[in-house]
Amino acid sequence: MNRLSLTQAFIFLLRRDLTLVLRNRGEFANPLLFFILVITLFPLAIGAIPELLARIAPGIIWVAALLAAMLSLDSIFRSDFEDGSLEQLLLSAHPMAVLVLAKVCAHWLVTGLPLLIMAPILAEMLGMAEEAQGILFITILLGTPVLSLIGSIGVALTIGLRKGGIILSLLVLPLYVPVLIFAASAIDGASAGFEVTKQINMLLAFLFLALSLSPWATASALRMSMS
Amino acid sequence: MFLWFHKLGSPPHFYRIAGRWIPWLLAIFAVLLLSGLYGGLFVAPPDYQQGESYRIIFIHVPSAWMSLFIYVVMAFCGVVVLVWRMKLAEVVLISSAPIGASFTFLALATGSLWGKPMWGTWWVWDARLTSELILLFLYLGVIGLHNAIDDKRIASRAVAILAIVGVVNIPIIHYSVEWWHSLHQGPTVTKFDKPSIHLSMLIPLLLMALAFKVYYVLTLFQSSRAELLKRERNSKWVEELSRGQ
Amino acid sequence: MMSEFLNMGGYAAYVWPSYGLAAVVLWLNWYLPRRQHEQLLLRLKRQHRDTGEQKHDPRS
Amino acid sequence: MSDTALLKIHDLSCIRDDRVLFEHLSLSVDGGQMLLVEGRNGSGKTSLLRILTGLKLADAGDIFWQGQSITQLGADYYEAVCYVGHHDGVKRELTCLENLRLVQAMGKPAAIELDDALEQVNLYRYGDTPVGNLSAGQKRRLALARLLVTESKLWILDEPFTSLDKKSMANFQALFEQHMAMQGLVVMTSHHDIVIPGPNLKRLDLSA
Repeated sequence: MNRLSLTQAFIFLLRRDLTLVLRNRGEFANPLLFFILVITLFPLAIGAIPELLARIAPGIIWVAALLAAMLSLDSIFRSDFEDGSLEQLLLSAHPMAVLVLAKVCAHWLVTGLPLLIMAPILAEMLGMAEEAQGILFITILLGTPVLSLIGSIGVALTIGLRKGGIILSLLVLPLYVPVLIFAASAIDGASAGFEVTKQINMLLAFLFLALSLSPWATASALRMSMS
Repeated sequence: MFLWFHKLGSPPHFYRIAGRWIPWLLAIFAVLLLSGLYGGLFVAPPDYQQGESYRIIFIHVPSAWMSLFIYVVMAFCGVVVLVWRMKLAEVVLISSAPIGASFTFLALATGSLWGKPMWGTWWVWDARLTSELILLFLYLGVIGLHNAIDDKRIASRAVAILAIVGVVNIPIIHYSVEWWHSLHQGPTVTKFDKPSIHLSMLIPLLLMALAFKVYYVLTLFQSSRAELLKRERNSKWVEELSRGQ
Repeated sequence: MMSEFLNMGGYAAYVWPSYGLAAVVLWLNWYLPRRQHEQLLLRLKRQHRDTGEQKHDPRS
Repeated sequence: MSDTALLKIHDLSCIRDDRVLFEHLSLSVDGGQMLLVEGRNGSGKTSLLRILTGLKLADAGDIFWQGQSITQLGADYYEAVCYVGHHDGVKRELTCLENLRLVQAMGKPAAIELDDALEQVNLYRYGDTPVGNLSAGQKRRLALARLLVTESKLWILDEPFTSLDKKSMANFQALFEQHMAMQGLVVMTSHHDIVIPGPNLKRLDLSA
């Protein structure tokens, strides 16, 4: 019998990761709770003046989403690294970049998607303008996969370190700046009624760039960390 | 050409060559620096708008150029490390990081010192300064990652990947920050680009830029020799070297 | 003339710290690796001079 | 030795924090042979095996599989190799069957029913129990079941017999002999002495 086709292996690994998350359910709620918690801090800190909150809502939501995504990055490879199945994946008959893409997709479904569902509710809480909430949804939809893809490179580089967490944020946050800039300004522009297709196109460009380049970087970083 | 590239790659050979070059580079650097400073501080007339404070440009602009140049050199070394696994490229890559970080810090500090008299605040969210700040984080990421990994051969390969990912992101970050800056245009148009440059200002600027480049090669040779010795301390050529001292 | 030059048209408080800081940063970048290099050479000399007893000190 | 040997190690050396584990190591292993790597702890046995799998990069020298360097072969080489290291490489939350299905999905599946494979390592009764509830010996047997469910010519095993009882050890040793009889290769380390008859056993002592 010959080996599975690439897409079969991709789907198989994706399904395996999702079943793994379902088996220990608690784990994937953390990024979501962190997201909500950080956002509730801002009104407490800045005061509940509706205009002010609505004005800074895009920035707060996106910074909180970015931090929540970054905190959850570690779970992409951590459990596989500890029980040795990451080694077996590196030695599989399929190109590692595709397997990495499967794992990152699983991570996005588990962390990016809940943010996507939660964001409009929180936007409502912060009194964000109606028309901006549609754009908010699109920016989170396009932006969070990029966060997971770029983040996976950072995780792969720091997987072998004892205290990798701090270094991970130092490596990854500067690379998140372009996504943050265009996402937050898209929502800001939309709430002021401007045309925001330029920002959305930029986010799409980042997504395709990350989709095509980061799996290879992550794969070689993993191979290097495990050597 | 490949033979030269390969020969230079052998550590003892580079160690000797670099050692011989350092005094000459020091001399060239001194000449360039002095002439640049003389040109910049004495010859160049004060700017009609900013008066004497613009003379900070002779440190700020060359440092900013160097901070970008060194990161690109690091990314190039990164490719050489990953493709040919050349030990020398690993050493050059990691020895360049602190130098690049220092130039970035210098560009930021002199930028803020230059901005203070003009806008009354130490920090202004200008496009170039913000990009420079993010570049500093990229450098600190490289240095942080290298220190965090014990096995230096693996560390340099990790840093090589990070440098390449970083260099791909630099134009993207720069473009995004420029675009962001044009979006949130402050009330006063922060015209931070160089004042109207004419020859008597341009020559010292180029001299300083050249001086910084020679300085980079000079310090790179110095710290590469130290790093090479540290990495090869158990090899035969280091033994003969230290015994023959 | 000297004091006027030092005054830098009233901006002395900004121009000279810039040049001073540049000097310090550039000097440090040159001096620190040099010192590290010399210390390592000293240590290697001692390590390789008495090759009599245990040759490789793994935790060197 | 015919230089068309399947696995050829050429002038290999490996250094770990300034200590030279081994250098100028050259040997070759042909189909139907086993290479037993011996040596005291820390003498580089695991490093050598990880270099053979391609996970770890040697400091010098390289490895040839069927005449081609494994760095060029990449995934094709990995398809021919089955590696069982210190870690069992099985997911605690998944059941035995799910784990084996994953192993087959990632490698070149062998024409064998998963239940039969479990039967051979007598884990049939635990087919649907999550691996988390198994004992160390049972987990090890599941890890070794990887050899049955994939079609691989070169088996690289790091201390395969850890936490296995006498009977299982004999079982697996018979399996290795059967693999060698079909011109497969086995490279392994083990503290327990291996009694393999005749010329097919090559020994390599790293602490010599």
